[in-house]
Amino acid sequence: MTGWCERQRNILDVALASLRRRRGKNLSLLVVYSLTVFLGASVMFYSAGLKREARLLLSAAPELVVQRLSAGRHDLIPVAYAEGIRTIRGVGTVAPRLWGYYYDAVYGANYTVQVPTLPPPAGEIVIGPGIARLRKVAAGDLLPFLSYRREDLLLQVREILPAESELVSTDLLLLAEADFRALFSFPSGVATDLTVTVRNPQEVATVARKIVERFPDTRPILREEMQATYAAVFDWRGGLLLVLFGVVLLAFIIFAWDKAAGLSAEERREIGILKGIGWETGDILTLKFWEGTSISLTAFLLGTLLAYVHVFLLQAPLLAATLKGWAVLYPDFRLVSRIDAFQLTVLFVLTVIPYTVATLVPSWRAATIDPDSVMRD
Amino acid sequence: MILEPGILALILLSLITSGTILYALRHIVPILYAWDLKSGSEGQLQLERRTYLLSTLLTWAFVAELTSLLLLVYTAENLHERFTGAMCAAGVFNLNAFGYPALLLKLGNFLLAGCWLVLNRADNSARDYPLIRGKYLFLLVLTVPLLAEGVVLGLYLLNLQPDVITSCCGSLFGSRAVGLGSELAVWPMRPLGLVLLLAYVLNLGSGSFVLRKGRGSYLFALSGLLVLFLGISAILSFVAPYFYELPSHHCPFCLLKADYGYVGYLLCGGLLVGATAAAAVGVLQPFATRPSLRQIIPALQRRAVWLGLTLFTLCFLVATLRIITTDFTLFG
Amino acid sequence: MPLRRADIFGVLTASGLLLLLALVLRGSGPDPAEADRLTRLQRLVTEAQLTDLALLTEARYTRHPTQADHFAPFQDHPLALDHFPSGMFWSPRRPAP
Amino acid sequence: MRFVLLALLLFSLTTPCRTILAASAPLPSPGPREKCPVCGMFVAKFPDWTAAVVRTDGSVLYCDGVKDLLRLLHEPPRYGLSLPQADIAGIRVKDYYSLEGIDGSSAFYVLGSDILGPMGKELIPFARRAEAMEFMRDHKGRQILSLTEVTPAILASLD
Repeated sequence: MTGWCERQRNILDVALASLRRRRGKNLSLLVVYSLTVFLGASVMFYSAGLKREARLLLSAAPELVVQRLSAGRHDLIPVAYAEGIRTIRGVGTVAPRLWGYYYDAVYGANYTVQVPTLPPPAGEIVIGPGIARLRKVAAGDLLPFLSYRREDLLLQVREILPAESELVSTDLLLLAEADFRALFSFPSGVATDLTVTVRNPQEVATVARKIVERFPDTRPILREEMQATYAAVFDWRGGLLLVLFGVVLLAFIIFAWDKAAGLSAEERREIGILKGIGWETGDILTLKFWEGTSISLTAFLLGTLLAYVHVFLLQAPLLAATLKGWAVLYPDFRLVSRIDAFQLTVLFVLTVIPYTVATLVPSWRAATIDPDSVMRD
Repeated sequence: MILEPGILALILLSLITSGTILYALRHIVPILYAWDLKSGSEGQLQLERRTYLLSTLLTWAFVAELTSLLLLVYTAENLHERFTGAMCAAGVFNLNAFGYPALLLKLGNFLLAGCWLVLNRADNSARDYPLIRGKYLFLLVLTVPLLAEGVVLGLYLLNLQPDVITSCCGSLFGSRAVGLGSELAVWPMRPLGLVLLLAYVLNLGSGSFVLRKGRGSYLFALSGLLVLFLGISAILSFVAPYFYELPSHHCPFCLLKADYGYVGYLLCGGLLVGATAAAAVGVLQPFATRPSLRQIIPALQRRAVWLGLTLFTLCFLVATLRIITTDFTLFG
Repeated sequence: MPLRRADIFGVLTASGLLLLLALVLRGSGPDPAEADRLTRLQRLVTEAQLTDLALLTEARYTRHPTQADHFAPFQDHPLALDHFPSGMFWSPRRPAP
Repeated sequence: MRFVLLALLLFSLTTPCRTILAASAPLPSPGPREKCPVCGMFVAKFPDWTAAVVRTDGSVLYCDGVKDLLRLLHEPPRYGLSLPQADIAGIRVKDYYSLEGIDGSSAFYVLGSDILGPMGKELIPFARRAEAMEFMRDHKGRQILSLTEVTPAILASLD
């Protein structure tokens, strides 16, 4: 056993020396390879992290939201509907929800204005960290708003939501019902939509069906649907990026094949000499195996570690660009650093195995070079 | 189908393995026909070179095959949250008709591919390609289950419907259910335990005989396979219940969970790898008398025997220790 | 004896693998701080009755994709093409109940 | 024979003093390592389905559904337990609509509905008959049963 180890160690030495002799070529290969792994790993870590976050956070969302539709568009719902919904068996509470958007023409930003279940006192607001950043305000400051009657409305910032809640609250403006109605001249007796709690999660779909039967102009949205929407969004987005990644991977494999297949005259001579001094075809194959393995292992380690730093420590600047779009306000959030062995295994299979397969035939070609034909050249 | 990295990786692995096998087939046939070591012709030289390529390619393909077994179980374990009724991998494999056949084919191929790798190792260690016909004939036979596995696995993965309601391990391995798993699960404990113990002792005895006298390889291989089969039945019948401390819970997959310290990987993995080593000892035996292998094969066999015996003994110790130390008892 | 290349490579690779393993283990154990954060955020989500992540704030249907009319191809008027760059990253449909 | 015994046992439970005891016993939530003696699942993972036998000594046997609870009551020795009727202080199940713990021996169970528990087909418990009726209409239920009316044959049909 020690003999075998010593032999592999010696061959690895030769392999590393041979890689070093063609530093330029192999370094470029390593860089491209690491970048490929890095891209794939970043996409995987990032979309898995966001999906996880969405699933966990939205598990606290209302079980059911009931909207009213009018001519195919979302319309305000009469609060009286709540009474009818409350009589359906299995329903816990029904609460009108008041929310909407306020467009801040000065900054070009869109706020989400909402009345929470425990609203702040009239005249005061709670704002998300994104708004505080944009408007450079602190707790206690006054913020002016232009109401729908073209009147100025001064609201005092009572509290800024904690930075850890960025992902759900960055553009949030929480206020009292009276202020909400004053700001938007919101008619009384209606709400934006209704939230319904259902004690038994198994019964939510039946409750939703009964709501539509009783109020045909409504549209219930299940919490499961909300979570499924986000899972679908991130799967789809992740899938799209993975397809892009697939193209990159393919390009890289062609590149690797080309590098491995294009033996320089010098390399051929080296192999010829090795054979001449008594190396066998099997030994040369082992040498080639170690050359490939040292490159792919290094690239895999570099790529995944860089992706970890990129996604979890630097907040994925490269991927976040695809998310941020044209908005003025965007969340400044940090994903929970979490990777698992399964992700790494999959990543390994997706990046290292194709590379190994792509370089097998070229390295066999190299190993079966006839020594005397090389020497004679 | 579900777009999931694990599934993508499994499909990629399966494509690579099948592709390599098909590519290898193209070169095996000429080798089987025209191989003539005494000839120094250009054609023979080409063939000799090809064998290097084939053996490297196939080694990698089989290594991929072995990793994909782990990945398959891992993926199924990972997916169980997505399906109603599935508590663990057992339910995920039961999602459509191809799940369990795919798993069984994979287990069988693991055994066969392991034997082929050992055979290849022996052949490569000798100077005159003594096993060339044997190992490639073996490979020819191996193609059928390997390609079948690729097809069945593909059908399984592509037909995963997220809205199907599956059954949990409780009804799959319960005593009232029908099917292979439940048939094995209801085997009575005492006779099964006794037979298993006998098989193990036989394996131990024949193994030490192989180590000392160099004879009895076939007995060792057969008893090793017997230990695998009986051992899996024993896990379903009483070892798993002892780990769960529940007389009615026979599922082998829940043992793979963190709740039970991943002990299932040790038990099932140990049995499978041990049986593969044992089978390899038997597969090597007919070639042991070839002049160029007279030194190589006994050495290889000895190592395989050690590996098999160590793993089996480890499994036995772990299972027995649990049965002895826990308060729970099935005799009652 | 000078340090051999093979040994340097082995040590570097092994330490990389160990680092990776440490990162996996770090993410797998129970994390009380993380559980606390989650409880606080879930309370905020419940109290404010939130339904969406504030990832993209530029338009109604990107800010609240779960509340938007998913069946309406043109969100504001018939000529409103999906002109926000983020639009291409949002799945156009929600699975039916 | 066993079935008759079970019926007797349940009748004895409905005698006034026992009823008070059983009805007042709350349905405590199971610990994270608590396993169902019938199928071996961790009970705490499915709190909405918990069904339990409260013993006179105060200890509680948790099952992850009415189906497994009844299996246990029919044949305790099969699951390595002895449950003489004198030991049973009460049976607690969760009302489907309210998810509150209710007295299992006076509850109404709907058979054959399209609502599946963690172990597949289930008997769904209700505190009131009117609720059970409405549930049966909504979820294609076949029959409303009381606890004593559930035979081992019916349980076998739920697999």
